[in-house]
Amino acid sequence: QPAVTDQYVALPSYRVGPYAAGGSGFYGGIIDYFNLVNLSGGVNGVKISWEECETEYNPSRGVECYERLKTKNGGATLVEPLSTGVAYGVLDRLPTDKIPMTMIGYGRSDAANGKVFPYVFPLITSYWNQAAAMIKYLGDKNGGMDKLKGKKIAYLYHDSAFGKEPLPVLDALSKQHGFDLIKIPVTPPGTEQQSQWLQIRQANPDHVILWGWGSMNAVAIKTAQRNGIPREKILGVWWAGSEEDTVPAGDAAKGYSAMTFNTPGNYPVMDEIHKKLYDAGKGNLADRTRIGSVYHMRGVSAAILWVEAMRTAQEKFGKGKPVNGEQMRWGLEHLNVDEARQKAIGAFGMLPPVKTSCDDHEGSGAVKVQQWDGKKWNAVTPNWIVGDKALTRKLLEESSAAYAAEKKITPACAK
Amino acid sequence: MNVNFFFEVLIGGLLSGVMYALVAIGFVLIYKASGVFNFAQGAMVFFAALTCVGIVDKFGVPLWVAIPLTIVVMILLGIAIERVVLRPLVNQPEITLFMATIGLAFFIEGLAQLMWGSQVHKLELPIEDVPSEYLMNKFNILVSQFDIMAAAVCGLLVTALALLFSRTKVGRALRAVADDHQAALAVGIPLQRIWAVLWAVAGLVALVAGLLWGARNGVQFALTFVALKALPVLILGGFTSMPGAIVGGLIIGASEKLAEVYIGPLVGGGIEGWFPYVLALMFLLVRPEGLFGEKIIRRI
Amino acid sequence: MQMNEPDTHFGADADPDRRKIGPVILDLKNISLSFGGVKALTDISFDVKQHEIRAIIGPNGAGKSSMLNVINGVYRPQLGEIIYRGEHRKNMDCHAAAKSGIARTFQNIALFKGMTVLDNIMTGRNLKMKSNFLMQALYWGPARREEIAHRVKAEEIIDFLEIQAIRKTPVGRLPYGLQKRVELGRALAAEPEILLLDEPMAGMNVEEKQDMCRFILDVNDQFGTTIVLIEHDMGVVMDISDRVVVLDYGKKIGDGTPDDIRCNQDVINAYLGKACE
Amino acid sequence: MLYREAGQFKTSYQADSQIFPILQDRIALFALLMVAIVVVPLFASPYTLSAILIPFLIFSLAALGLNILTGYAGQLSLGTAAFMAVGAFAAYNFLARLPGLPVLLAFVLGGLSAALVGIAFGLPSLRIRGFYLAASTLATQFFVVWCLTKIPYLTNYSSSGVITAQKIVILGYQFDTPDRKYLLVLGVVAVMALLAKNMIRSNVGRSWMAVRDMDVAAEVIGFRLMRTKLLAFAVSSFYCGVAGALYAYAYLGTVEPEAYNLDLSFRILFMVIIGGVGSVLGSFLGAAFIVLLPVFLNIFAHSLSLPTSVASNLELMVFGALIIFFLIVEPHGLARLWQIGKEKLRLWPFPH
Amino acid sequence: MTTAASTAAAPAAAPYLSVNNVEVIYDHVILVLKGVSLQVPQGKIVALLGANGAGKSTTLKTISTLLRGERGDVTKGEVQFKGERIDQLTPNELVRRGLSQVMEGRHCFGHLTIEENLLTGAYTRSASRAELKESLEKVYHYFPRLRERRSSQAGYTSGGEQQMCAIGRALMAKPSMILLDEPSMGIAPQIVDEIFGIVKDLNSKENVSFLLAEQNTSIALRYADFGYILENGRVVMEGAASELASNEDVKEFYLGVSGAGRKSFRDMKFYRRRKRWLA
Ligand SMILES: Nc1ncnc2c1ncn2[C@@H]1O[C@H](COP(=O)(O)OP(=O)(O)OP(=O)(O)O)[C@@H](O)[C@H]1O
Ligand SMILES: Nc1ncnc2c1ncn2[C@@H]1O[C@H](COP(=O)(O)OP(=O)(O)OP(=O)(O)O)[C@@H](O)[C@H]1O
Ligand SMILES: [Mg+2]
Ligand SMILES: [Mg+2]
Repeated sequence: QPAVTDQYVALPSYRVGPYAAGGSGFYGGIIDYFNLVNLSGGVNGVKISWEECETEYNPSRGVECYERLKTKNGGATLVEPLSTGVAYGVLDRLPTDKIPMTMIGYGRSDAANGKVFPYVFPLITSYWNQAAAMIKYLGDKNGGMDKLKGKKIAYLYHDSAFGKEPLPVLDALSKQHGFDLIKIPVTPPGTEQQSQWLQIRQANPDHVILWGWGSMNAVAIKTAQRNGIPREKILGVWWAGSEEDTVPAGDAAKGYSAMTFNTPGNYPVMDEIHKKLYDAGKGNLADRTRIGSVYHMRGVSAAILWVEAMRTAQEKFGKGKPVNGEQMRWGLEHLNVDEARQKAIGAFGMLPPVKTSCDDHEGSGAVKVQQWDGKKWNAVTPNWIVGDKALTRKLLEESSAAYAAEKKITPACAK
Repeated sequence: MNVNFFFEVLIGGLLSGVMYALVAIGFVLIYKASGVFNFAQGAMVFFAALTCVGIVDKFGVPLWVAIPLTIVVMILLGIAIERVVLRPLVNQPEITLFMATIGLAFFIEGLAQLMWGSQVHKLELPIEDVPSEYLMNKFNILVSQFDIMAAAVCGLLVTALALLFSRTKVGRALRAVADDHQAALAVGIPLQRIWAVLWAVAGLVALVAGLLWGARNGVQFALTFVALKALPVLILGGFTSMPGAIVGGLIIGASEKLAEVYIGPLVGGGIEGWFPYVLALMFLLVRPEGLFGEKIIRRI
Repeated sequence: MQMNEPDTHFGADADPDRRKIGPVILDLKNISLSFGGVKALTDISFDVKQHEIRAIIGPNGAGKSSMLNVINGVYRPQLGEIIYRGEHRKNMDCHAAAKSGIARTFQNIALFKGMTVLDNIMTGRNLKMKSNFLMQALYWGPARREEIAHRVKAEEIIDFLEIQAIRKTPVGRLPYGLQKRVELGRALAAEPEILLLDEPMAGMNVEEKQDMCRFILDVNDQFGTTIVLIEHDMGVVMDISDRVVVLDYGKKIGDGTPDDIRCNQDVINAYLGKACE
Repeated sequence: MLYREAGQFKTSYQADSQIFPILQDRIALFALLMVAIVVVPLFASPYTLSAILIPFLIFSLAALGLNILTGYAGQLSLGTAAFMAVGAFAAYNFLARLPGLPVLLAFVLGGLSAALVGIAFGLPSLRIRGFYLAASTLATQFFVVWCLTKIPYLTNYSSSGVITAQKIVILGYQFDTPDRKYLLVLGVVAVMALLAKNMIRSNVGRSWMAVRDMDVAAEVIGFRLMRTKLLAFAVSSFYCGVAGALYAYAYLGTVEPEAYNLDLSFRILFMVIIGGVGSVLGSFLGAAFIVLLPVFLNIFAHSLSLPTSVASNLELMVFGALIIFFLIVEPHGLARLWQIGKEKLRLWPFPH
Repeated sequence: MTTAASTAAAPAAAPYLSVNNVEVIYDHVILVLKGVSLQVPQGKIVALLGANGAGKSTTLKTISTLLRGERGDVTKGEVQFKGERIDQLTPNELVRRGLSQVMEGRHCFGHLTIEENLLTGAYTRSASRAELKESLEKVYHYFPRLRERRSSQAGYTSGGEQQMCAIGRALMAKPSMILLDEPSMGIAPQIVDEIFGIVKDLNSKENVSFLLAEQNTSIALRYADFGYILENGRVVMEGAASELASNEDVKEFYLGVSGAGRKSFRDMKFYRRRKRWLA
């Protein structure tokens, strides 16, 4: 067998179907950053290679893609499906295959517990921390958490595992802070939401949390406008906070805000991608206007963390040669992308500082709020917001313990 | 219970129903004229809308130039579908044709995204989707002016197509085709030509639906899903009736909204996904061919 | 496949004396049936005796097929009464009729187009099958024995009707005439007491009609099966039937032996067209 | 090697009503089974086993279930995935709540639960026909998935409604590696396919086909429409339910109700149509086609080194075009093509 | 379009319709026609006879190009109508050129009323309302039963009524050549006579040519000028109708009369083994 010279990453991606817009931006960002790293010689001289496989966001095709990609090029050392269904489908296979998977901003929140899920990395932030941060933000906006008492918050959600994931956190916080949580589900794909928004109008809440995905978001914003609900009241989840969600809503989206774990803006690394790749015709996105869009930047951020993990792992296991899956896992578990490191990469402030450990595969939990001005997203919170982490930690312990019991796993840190 | 709110829900529902009907009309058109249950109608709606905004975005022409261009594209598409898909499948069982249209749906979806990319677009029609001031002030009822226009367009389309079917020789021929392809050919009905025209017309109906839905929800892949909303409308109204599409739309729209608002909270909400189907099913149990559908002849 | 003599398997012990016309087995009284405004049958009464061949004739749209449909429960008459084997019924229900030994063929062939000839004939035996679907799924023991036993019966019918060569052909592909024959086979498979035949010889040439007549007569002879027959070929009707009912516009205009009918002026006017020689 | 049946005389009807009356076919089938049981687990890569063969077998089973309903009994259904979901979630619940329950029994119970649901949703078929029925089966699809997301009991109160399939242990033997899972699935599928074939060649099967081809005539002959149709729904749902359980247990592992969405229903329907409506073999061929085609297209598109989004869209178009192409070439599906091939082979070297 | 009634002047050379050595395969494997050739001269009635499954319907469908919809392929041979090849044309074009077919098994449009069925028959004609009315009247005159049932859906009419409807529908196109597939099937005897009367009528008055596949051999040969006998996908005998009618074999197998005159159906004691012209 020829010696492996590349650092090979498996990308079960999706570029067709209902979620194609998000998929193409995200994977485009990843590939752009990889290309950029390779242009400058790779990670300590190790080139990154990758292979894509179309999953159509479909679990069974995703699993097939994973199985196909994982053995290529001497074995995949990292995988990122950007789909909850696919991620669940491969979750059980990871420890046997010894391939770490990141779930950047989606999937099971309790997977941040590295003792139970050694190969799963919900990097940067999870749904639970996001939900907690949202409430924190709303509290701050009202002038303190105590001001939330008696307020009404409508929770409009994608009626699926994704939309139900934050409910334990929201329920706990509503009890704790005394606000009313009005839960309104939207049946996927959510192309019609008239009745939901009428209900919201009827309830007249102080805030609306929009926990949507895909086409549901634009429809929500449009329907809000049609029903005369100020967009300023609406706060979206980060899967409802991209250009793909606001552009189709047109003017209706002006004033709408959403969570994000990237600060919108310009960064040296993005400039480089622009210059070195797109100007040379090597960019991955077909449409140049999408460079630096939310999904694109999210992809770049994911790739940055991976490359940092490679670097970290190489430092331990030997510079200048690719690491295997187990070593990559170690790298991901010992990430420390602090501000200094971000500056060096040219992405200072683009994402929150990330520091992982065996206990905390998430590494941050910090988010920002951004607002759409009709043309682009602008950050409205200067600092990263972190919600009630004690609460989410408690939930995390409980839930992962239950999983461990069900699966007969003895929680322990991997060596 | 707040009466005003009730009426808002009701009216909102009725108008949503009209939007469903708009898509359902395309189905009825094809079904009534060829016995084909055209699953690609949703894809055609998407294709039409995306082509239209794609032309606007790519070539920077105004909408009123893009629309005629799209019409040409839709006509060509209709002709191509007849030529490539339907002609070789004449006289095949309904289910075969149905499956072919599913294949067609995939093809069209792929084609649309290949031509215009997978990103989402906005589509601004001259009429804005905001509550009508007049109705707000006069009756204190919230109705989007956009919806009112959509309703008018839909009414117009249905009337025109219903007249086509009931008053013309072509209409009669189309119904004959739906009954028996072979016999229709034998009496000299130019099946091929008629189908090409018909699919072109269905393409235009899809364009209208696509523009209205696109302006409402943005032009994106999810437009293909509106077909799912149109199905209960279709079975309730009857596959073969134009007016049925409208009446079915109104019933489905209104009742699904009322159910979501008044029953939904009791059972955890999100019942809009299945409620219309169950409702339509109830109607079907009483009238197995929908409210206005042609009676299915079962005889030996 | 060996060539068998025409009537080996299928009841070789033909006994000419068995063909005795018995008592009335089916009595129809004052049947009226209408569809919306269309009166298909108006106040029709006639009877069918055991073992006889009873023909129903009449112009197109007279109500002949509707009459058969009433007898085996496809249509429910608005008025009237059916007495079958001494039991009074307002109307039949399909399943009960089949169960009590009424089988039939249809004017517009109603075979199961996607199935083979053999399977079609086997469906005729369904009422005689006892094993449940679980046993059939296992295809073991009694279920298997039963299946084979019925298969033997079906093969006898296939031999009898001389359709061995096509037993594995899907019926949809057969020419019209053969389909008619298969349909007769399916009805025979039920070993019926009364066989209702709706234009069994349409679309056949003389030779084939002769075959068909032979089959019908044999069935009637050997098993004493009562036969109710609709046919437009007067040669056939006059030759093989014992008694004939004539319908016209849903009304009965004649009833009697072929010879009576041939010379009945009403019947000549309405249907036959030419006077008896 | 000649494919001839000349010289093979049947001396009994029993021999003639065998599943494979021709000797060569029996040999081929036996060889195939041997390969599947012995050779494949030895030589196939884990990828082939766990990403191709396992889903292929599971989908074949589901397609077989749908084929019983749609192909044999003539009731077009778009709610297959819902029955699969019922099977999976029921099996999960039985296992979670009755510790010590044998896994295979749990699958059977899952299948039975699906059968019950199938009967309930099959009731309208007594009145509604054709596409009206097909469209109404979507009610099943949406309603079942809705129930699974809404009723926490069904997901054992998992907060996000996701279930994690328990380990498969049969008589103390763990089925955790791809080859073991493969053998388990193969066993289940082979047995169920045999049962299906038996049903189809006996009276139940004929009753289904009769109802499919002409329900009025079937009634006149003495079949009970209600019993026949509901039995078809029950058996079909049972098959789908077991397939759904296998899908969760032997393939995906962790599943959300959304995994059993309309998309899946359609994929199963494709398998049936492409493979051959009303053919057991067709269910397998169709499943193979639908599982393998995207893989081939994907690999092929990659070898052309097109930009990925172009490749993905082309893939979709080719998929659609191929469906149409197959329907045009042979509306009765791959199974029929296979049969025509065999018939030609039988006549070979003569053209007719 | 009424052509001159004088048929005598027409040149006997070029046949109006000719089928040359046609071979047809169903479903890629079932060979049904094995080289069938036949001619229909202008203004003549030609009968196509043969047992069940001989391939009569298939021949007619080949001519009217309706075979494609039934997965049949013409693998050899050609069909000419009025001197032009027609095997690649659409059925619609054929009807336009004056060739109509009455299909076997009725094939009425079940959801259309009888009258609508008839009107669709005139689809290819650009006739005025009055002309249509006149044609309708003509059909109703031929088949009074249809007039009574004019407004019921064809799917609910009796078998014979549907058959009349199918024939009437073909007449509505005013064709110059009609392919009739078993027109007498399921029709009461006096109407059968009537139908053949109509055939003769159209033939002599309007010079319409006919190719008719018919099982009722005696009546077919009585009205036809010429006949072909098909067995197993081959033409085994052809000749003037009168010639055929007096042929011993034809008499025995198609007319049911043997030496001693017509035999009663009841007296057929043995199943008859069909004599084949070809082994
Ligand atoms: N669609 C089809 N597929 C396969 N075989 C067919 C098909 N249609 C007809 N055949 C076969 O072709 C042969 C000729 O059939 P055709 O219908 O032409 O006979 P026919 O002479 O009209 O007989 P009939 O007098 O019974 O109508 C038959 O053996 C029949 O089985
Ligand atoms: N289901 C029905 N609905 C409406 N009308 C019907 C129905 N069935 C039969 N009819 C009408 O009743 C009359 C009698 O029909 P039937 O089929 O019994 O005639 P028939 O004597 O069998 O004629 P044929 O010899 O033409 O077959 C016809 O005029 C027919 O149109
Ligand atoms: Mg009749
Ligand atoms: Mg024929």
